[in-house]
Amino acid sequence: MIKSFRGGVHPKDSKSYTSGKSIETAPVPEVVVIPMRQHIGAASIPIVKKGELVKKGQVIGAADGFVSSNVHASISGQVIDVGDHPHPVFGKCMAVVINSDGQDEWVAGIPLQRNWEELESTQLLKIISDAGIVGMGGAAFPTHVKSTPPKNKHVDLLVVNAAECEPYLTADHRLMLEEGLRIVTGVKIVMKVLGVEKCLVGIEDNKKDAIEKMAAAFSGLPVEVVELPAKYPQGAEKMLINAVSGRIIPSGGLPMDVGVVVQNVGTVAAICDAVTHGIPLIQRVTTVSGSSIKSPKNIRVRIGTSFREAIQFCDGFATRPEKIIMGGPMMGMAEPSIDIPIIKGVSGILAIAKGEANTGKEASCIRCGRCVNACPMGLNPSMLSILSERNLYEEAKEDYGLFDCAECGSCVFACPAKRNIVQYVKYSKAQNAALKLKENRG
Amino acid sequence: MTEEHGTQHYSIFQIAINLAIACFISGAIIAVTYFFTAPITRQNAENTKTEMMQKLVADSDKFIPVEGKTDWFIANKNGAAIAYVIPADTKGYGGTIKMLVAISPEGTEIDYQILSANETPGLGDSVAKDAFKEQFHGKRAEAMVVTKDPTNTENIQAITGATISSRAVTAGVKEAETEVMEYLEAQN
Amino acid sequence: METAIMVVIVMTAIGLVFGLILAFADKKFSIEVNPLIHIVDDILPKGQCGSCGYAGCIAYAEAVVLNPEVLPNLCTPGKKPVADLVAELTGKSAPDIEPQIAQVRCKNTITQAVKKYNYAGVEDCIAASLIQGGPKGCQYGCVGFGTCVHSCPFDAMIMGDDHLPLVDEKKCTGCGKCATVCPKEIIHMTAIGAPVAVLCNSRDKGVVARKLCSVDCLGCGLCAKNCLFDAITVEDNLAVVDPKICMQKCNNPTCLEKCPTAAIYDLR
Amino acid sequence: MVDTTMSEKIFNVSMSPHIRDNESISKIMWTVMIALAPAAIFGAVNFGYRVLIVLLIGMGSAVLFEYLTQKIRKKTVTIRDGSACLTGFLLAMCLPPTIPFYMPAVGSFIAIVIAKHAMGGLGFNIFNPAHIGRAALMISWPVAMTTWSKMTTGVDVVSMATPLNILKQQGYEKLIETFGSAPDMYQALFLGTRNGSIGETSTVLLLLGGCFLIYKKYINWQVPVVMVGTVGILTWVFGPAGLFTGDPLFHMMAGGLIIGAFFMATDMVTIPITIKGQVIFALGAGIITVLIRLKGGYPEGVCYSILLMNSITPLIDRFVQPVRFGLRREAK
Amino acid sequence: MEYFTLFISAVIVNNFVLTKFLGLCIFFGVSKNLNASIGMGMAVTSVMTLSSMLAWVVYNFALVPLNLTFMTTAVFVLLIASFVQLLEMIIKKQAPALYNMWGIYLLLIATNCVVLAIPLLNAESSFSFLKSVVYAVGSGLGFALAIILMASLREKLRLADVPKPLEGLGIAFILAGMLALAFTGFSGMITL
Amino acid sequence: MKNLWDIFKKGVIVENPIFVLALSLCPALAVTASAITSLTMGFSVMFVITANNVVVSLTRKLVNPKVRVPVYITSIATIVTLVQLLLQAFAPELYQALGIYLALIVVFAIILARAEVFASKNSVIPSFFDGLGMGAGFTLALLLIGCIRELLGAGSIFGIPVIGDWYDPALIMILPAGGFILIGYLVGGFKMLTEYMEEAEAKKGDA
Ligand SMILES: Cc1cc2nc3c(=O)[nH]c(=O)nc-3n(C[C@H](O)[C@H](O)[C@H](O)COP(=O)(O)O)c2cc1C
Ligand SMILES: Cc1cc2nc3c(=O)[nH]c(=O)nc-3n(C[C@H](O)[C@H](O)[C@H](O)COP(=O)(O)O)c2cc1C
Ligand SMILES: Cc1cc2nc3c(=O)[nH]c(=O)nc-3n(C[C@H](O)[C@H](O)[C@H](O)COP(=O)(O)O)c2cc1C
Ligand SMILES: Cc1cc2nc3c(=O)[nH]c(=O)nc-3n(C[C@H](O)[C@H](O)[C@H](O)CO)c2cc1C
Ligand code: SF4
Ligand code: SF4
Ligand code: SF4
Ligand code: SF4
Ligand code: FES
Repeated sequence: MIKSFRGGVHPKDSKSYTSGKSIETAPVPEVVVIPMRQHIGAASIPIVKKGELVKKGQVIGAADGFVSSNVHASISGQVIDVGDHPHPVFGKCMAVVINSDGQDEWVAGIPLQRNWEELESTQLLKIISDAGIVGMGGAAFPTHVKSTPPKNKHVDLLVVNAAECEPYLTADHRLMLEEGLRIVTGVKIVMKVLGVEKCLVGIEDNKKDAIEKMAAAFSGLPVEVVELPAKYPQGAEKMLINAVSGRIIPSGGLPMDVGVVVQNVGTVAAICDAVTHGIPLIQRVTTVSGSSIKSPKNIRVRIGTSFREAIQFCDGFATRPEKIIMGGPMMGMAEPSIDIPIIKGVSGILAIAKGEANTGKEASCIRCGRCVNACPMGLNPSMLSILSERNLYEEAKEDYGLFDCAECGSCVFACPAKRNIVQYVKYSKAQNAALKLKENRG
Repeated sequence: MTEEHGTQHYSIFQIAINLAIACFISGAIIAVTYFFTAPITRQNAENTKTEMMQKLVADSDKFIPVEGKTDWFIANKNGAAIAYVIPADTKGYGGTIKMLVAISPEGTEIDYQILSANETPGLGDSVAKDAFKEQFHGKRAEAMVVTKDPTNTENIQAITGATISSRAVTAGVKEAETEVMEYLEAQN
Repeated sequence: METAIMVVIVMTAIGLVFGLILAFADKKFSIEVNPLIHIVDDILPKGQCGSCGYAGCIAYAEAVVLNPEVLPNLCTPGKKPVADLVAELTGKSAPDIEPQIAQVRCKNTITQAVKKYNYAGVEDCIAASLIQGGPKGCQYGCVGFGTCVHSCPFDAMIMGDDHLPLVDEKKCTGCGKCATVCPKEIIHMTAIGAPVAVLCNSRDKGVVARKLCSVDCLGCGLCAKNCLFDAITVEDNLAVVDPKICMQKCNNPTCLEKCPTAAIYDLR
Repeated sequence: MVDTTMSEKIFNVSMSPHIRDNESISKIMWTVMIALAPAAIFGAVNFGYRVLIVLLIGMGSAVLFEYLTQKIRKKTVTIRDGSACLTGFLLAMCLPPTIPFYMPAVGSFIAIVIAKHAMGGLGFNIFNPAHIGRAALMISWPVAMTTWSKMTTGVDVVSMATPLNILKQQGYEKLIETFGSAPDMYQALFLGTRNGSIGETSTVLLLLGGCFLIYKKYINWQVPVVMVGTVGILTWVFGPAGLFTGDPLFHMMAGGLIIGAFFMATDMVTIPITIKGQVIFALGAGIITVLIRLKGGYPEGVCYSILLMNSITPLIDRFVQPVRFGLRREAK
Repeated sequence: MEYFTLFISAVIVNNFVLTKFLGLCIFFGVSKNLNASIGMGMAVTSVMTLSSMLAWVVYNFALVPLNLTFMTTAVFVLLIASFVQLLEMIIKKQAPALYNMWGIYLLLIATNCVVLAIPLLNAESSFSFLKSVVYAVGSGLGFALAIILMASLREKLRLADVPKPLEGLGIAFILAGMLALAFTGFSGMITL
Repeated sequence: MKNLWDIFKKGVIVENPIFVLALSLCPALAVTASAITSLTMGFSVMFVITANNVVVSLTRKLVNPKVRVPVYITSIATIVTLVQLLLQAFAPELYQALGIYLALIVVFAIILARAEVFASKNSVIPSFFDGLGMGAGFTLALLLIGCIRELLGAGSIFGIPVIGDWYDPALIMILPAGGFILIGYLVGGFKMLTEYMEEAEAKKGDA
């Protein structure tokens, strides 16, 4: 039986641009801009100064507190600036700029060979934390935090998110096909860290080859590969957990409330590198795609490489791009410029041409109910948007579950009136937060 | 006015008397007015009734109440009964239609008047119009059937868009005729 | 005649009975209420129309007296005179503070502004500034969707052709609503009659700001240096005028010509 | 060569998602009109070319009034989205073929200006504009609205009254008698060779159009199925000669039930937003339709039943909300 | 059966608000929000029932025997006003919770035409006691139905872009017109 | 004098009992299907409100506040009963046409409201004019509604046909639905009118 969840939409997956292309490694860039905020939580603190020489893998930004993450140099060379630079998410952010010395040398002690099976789970956790690993599924939540469930929560299941439900993106797909061993080792490590006996790997059925490959790779292990129908947002953790295990995360809850931790395949692979070879998170696989890209590819790039260079590696633009998107087209962010660095959470770089997006002028809601049917969270997006539009955001929160919205965009995709529901939701969430702040103060 | 609220206190009796006086004055005024208007009103009512009956049976010179029947009248002309004027109730589209029907001693309809009705203006209320009424004149109970066939002059033509009202009035008249005939039969 | 007498008797009896019952009930069941409630109730029009949103005048009177958050001007039939009276009785009239007016501190028109991107989405300043701070190059500048204009309860603002909001000084009551909603904090409440003002909100360094806008304050401080009365201070690359000092002391502003970008405006 | 000239261009930026489904309001509205077209054309065949003029006046005036209201209210003119045109179309479909030409225009005025734009325009009207227009015409000019024309295709005897009229006024026997036999009657009802409003006669063509809309996912199948089903069951149970003696087939095809159930009880603006709510809506509409047909002053009740259910829609919407993910467990 | 028809007629077919125009002031005044309208509907129904009973007794045991029917209006209005005031005082004191739920609406009803109209109509049609009560309950529920529907519609329109001059009372009247239009569907269903 | 005129005028437009204050709405619908009943109802209410204002104002010092409302109601009821008796005696047709609504004048909120708000606080003459003004506002409102409804719904005014035969009257106007919708738009119109007047006033103030 094919397992799935209620709601969701079926956007054209557009994965054929890159699904057949093996991962290519991009050349080491001349200059990298490494922002101090690449993860959810407190920004890291730069610990290098302008003019300093650094080596690949050297810590240049130290985690500031528990929910934060280390940042490492992705090339060797000289620090030419420490200061505000463009950032794909925040517009501007403190960053360390390194000018390559062309050597691409590792810092002392890396890479190493480690027999992870001998290590305690706390030691493993420390390694993951030091290596600056964060979720590569997009949200970039520090992995060591996620892997340290509080005492009162009993985690008994690891779910590996290989759904890759966003259209265009194929990085996880290729990773599974080409580097399955890293994933298998990674999964074993995470299972040990969490102390769980069972792992489910959810893969959408538009990646049949990956399903076969992973099933073979995991044979003999307490790991089951679950085939999921291709439907967006299959990869959203609540939907994924629901589909693979039948568990339902309560409203406002986290995966660990139902004893689950979810890790993206890319994250798992990065954990493997960190634990077995001591390699921190300094590069990632990302999909460069979209109809405006001349030769779409899956590339392995260093963190801090600019979008421009990544696109140039894919032979530049074929047509005028209307939009540059960081991440997938459903949840990714549109960028005003291509002179921004690739950070840990960049799962894709898309350049979309005019007409590819079916956008149109926003009209008023005709109550067609498509959004209601599409919403995987069982919300009423129509009301959320209308209430937000009228500044009744408190009502949206109290009566219509505003904060349950995962901002997945299914509703917007489905809406014939082209309503910007996600934007309204974000607006309302921000207003509610401001209100709460005011209340707390006054 | 305002400062009285919290401060002053009145005895129960004081308050009651105040209202009682007001009511007394009011009662007195109403009583006086009633004393003067009551006769006029009564007279008016009488007049309207006779007027109406007169309209129904124009050549009558006297209306005599029928014994044993409330609100039944015999219209006399030169001492001879030329018509019976009796009330009839019937269920129309918007509620009860009250009418006054004049029936000849032979059992044919002479005329009717709608006293009160709640039919739709412009539709059902056309039953009070002459064009509709005239169809009834001289017809017997057997002919009191509503038809929608425009060529049929035997029966009663329904008013377009108000078949229900037409039926109701027809039924009312028919019943009045039957009642009068039954009464006459019983008399004989 | 009998009937007439009966009328009088019945009416008087009814009056007496109800008078007694009511008076008795009043004694027996009356509960202490705040006398102010009755006073307020008295001045309400007694339409019992419920237009205030309360079930009847007394309910509103009670609410407005007891609940400090209920506004004194909810009674529609009563209009302003009643509202004034209620406000007076409940002590709710806004204390006579110094009259203020809204001032929009940005002159970066839509035509001359450097654009960061083409925006598509909800036409609202707050919503737009959620996306990379809004489409204008200057991160401190007016977004131009008129969230302030829509939020003004007194229709005192309109959106100008250049997508900068304009305040109608006659209508503006100084309520400050617009200032609180603006995501860029461009609107400031200032004293009425200020002679000059720096109509810029940019805290960017001069070099950066220059590139993004031609009428911005560079924070160079020339104006401050030239002001005879120290009415201008520069903080965070932005000059701010203290209108009180200008109003009291200055009648011939010398700061105006000195500004290299003409970011100081003569408001007289 | 690497083409970087474009990189200096200003990009479009908006909130996610960046791709949208290929649907739009106008696409939906025009599709519904296409689905209605066969029945309308059949109306013209059945009642003569005059019908086309009525339809054109209905649509044209609706569009004109929408344009004028939006101009006067200084709102963006949205006549291209087809919603006004569709309202005019549906209104005209529910009028008798002999209607004077000014009445569709008056109906459109009431539908568009009063029922739609006084409530805030597309998406906010509470009542189905086309039905408000029709109901207003009905009580304004009941005679014109209940005068039926001769048909070109029908059997002569049937020509001057609608089947439901005959049923209401002369009873079921007379009805069968008029059509000859029960199978003849079903055939006439199914094919549309019977009297009635312009667009309501041909059950088969309306079903075709309705199924097309269901296939296109513009309407939920539950609504028409439940509504027609409710009418069928109830009319069967409460038959003229005691329980379970009714003629459900007749009632399901007669009058405006099919067009109402497929095209008007599915007007998303005025019905509940969740499918569960829509089923309640359809059930209620079916019950009221039967109530009016069997007990009421009017021979037909579809229009009123839909309007009445429209008025309960906000209440339904309030109490029948989608089940929120993650609240199911908590409730247990 | 007779009672049933009378009841249905009062609730739906001849709905007081929508076909007989009674109680419009509170119908428009208190239908801005759903909760208030529910309270109001309950209050009207109960007051109407109680005062109809009272009025029936007074009418049939005092006014009719004394031949004073022309004074019905004056007597009834005093009766009802005093009764409601009394009721209000008692409830306020004895059952504050109940008072907060719907007692606050009582004063508003005291001098409302629908509450006076029902006893008057009962008197006019010489209904029996039971019939009067059925009629009063039916009419009260009819009022409640109308006001609750109206409130739900108005709450929905709060989110709509209604033309400025029509906001509030104007659109409420238009809505009532459309409700009345929809209710014509029931016309002719029951003729009393 | 100017003052009294102002008191009078206010009732007609700015505080129009029906369109602005929204009080006593029932008669505005129930008896306005024709102009003549509207006018009669208007005059009856005008008479009651004025007379009651005078009575209340005269007796305002004598009435105990605890029974103020019942006393006012008694006064109103008396006057209404007078009107009833008189109409019954001298104009039975109109008495019939107004039906139960004549009796219901007793509870028209506008009358009690004026007694409480104005007459109980002012002397006789202003109270008289206040009553007259409110009554006039009420009458004019009813007449306006009545004329429009009769004109569109029956093609006549005061029973006299004014539109030619070509006009097929729209019955909706004399039925409940049309009445409600018409008043809705009239309320909107009045809102625009008062706003316009206020603006004009403000402009005059400026100049
Ligand atoms: C404040 C906060 C605390 C979190 N704590 C935990 C945690 O203790 N354990 C865990 O497994 N995930 C935790 N998460 C991570 C979330 O479950 C989720 O993985 C993260 O928000 C990214 O999800 P996304 O990629 O689906 O957006 C936390 C997230 C936030 C925002
Ligand atoms: C709507 C939505 C869609 C998502 N789709 C994916 C996806 O396709 N693949 C993925 O790995 N994570 C996806 N995520 C993120 C997951 O919810 C979750 O954060 C992630 O799998 C946790 O793993 P990580 O911390 O290793 O990134 C999605 C999140 C949301 C809210
Ligand atoms: C507003 C309105 C008022 C109506 N009033 C009446 C009426 O007063 N009398 C009546 O018999 N039918 C009335 N009807 C019912 C219809 O006209 C119905 O079609 C009629 O009873 C059937 O008549 P027909 O067969 O002559 O067309 C009314 C209908 C409407 C819409
Ligand atoms: C399936 C469907 C059914 C519709 N039915 C109606 C209808 O019955 N009446 C109407 O006025 N508009 C109808 N519309 C059009 C549109 O929703 C209408 O213009 C809005 O009700 C006006 O706000 C329909 C649209 C669709 C897609
Ligand atoms: S964005 Fe929010 S409301 Fe819309 S479908 Fe996703 S979860 Fe539901
Ligand atoms: S999909 Fe769009 S138009 Fe349809 S109900 Fe949702 S928000 Fe409204
Ligand atoms: S001043 Fe602020 S709120 Fe007003 S338009 Fe500009 S950015 Fe928007
Ligand atoms: S919101 Fe207040 S301060 Fe701002 S312009 Fe309007 S009245 Fe003035
Ligand atoms: S409720 Fe106010 S007049 Fe009827």
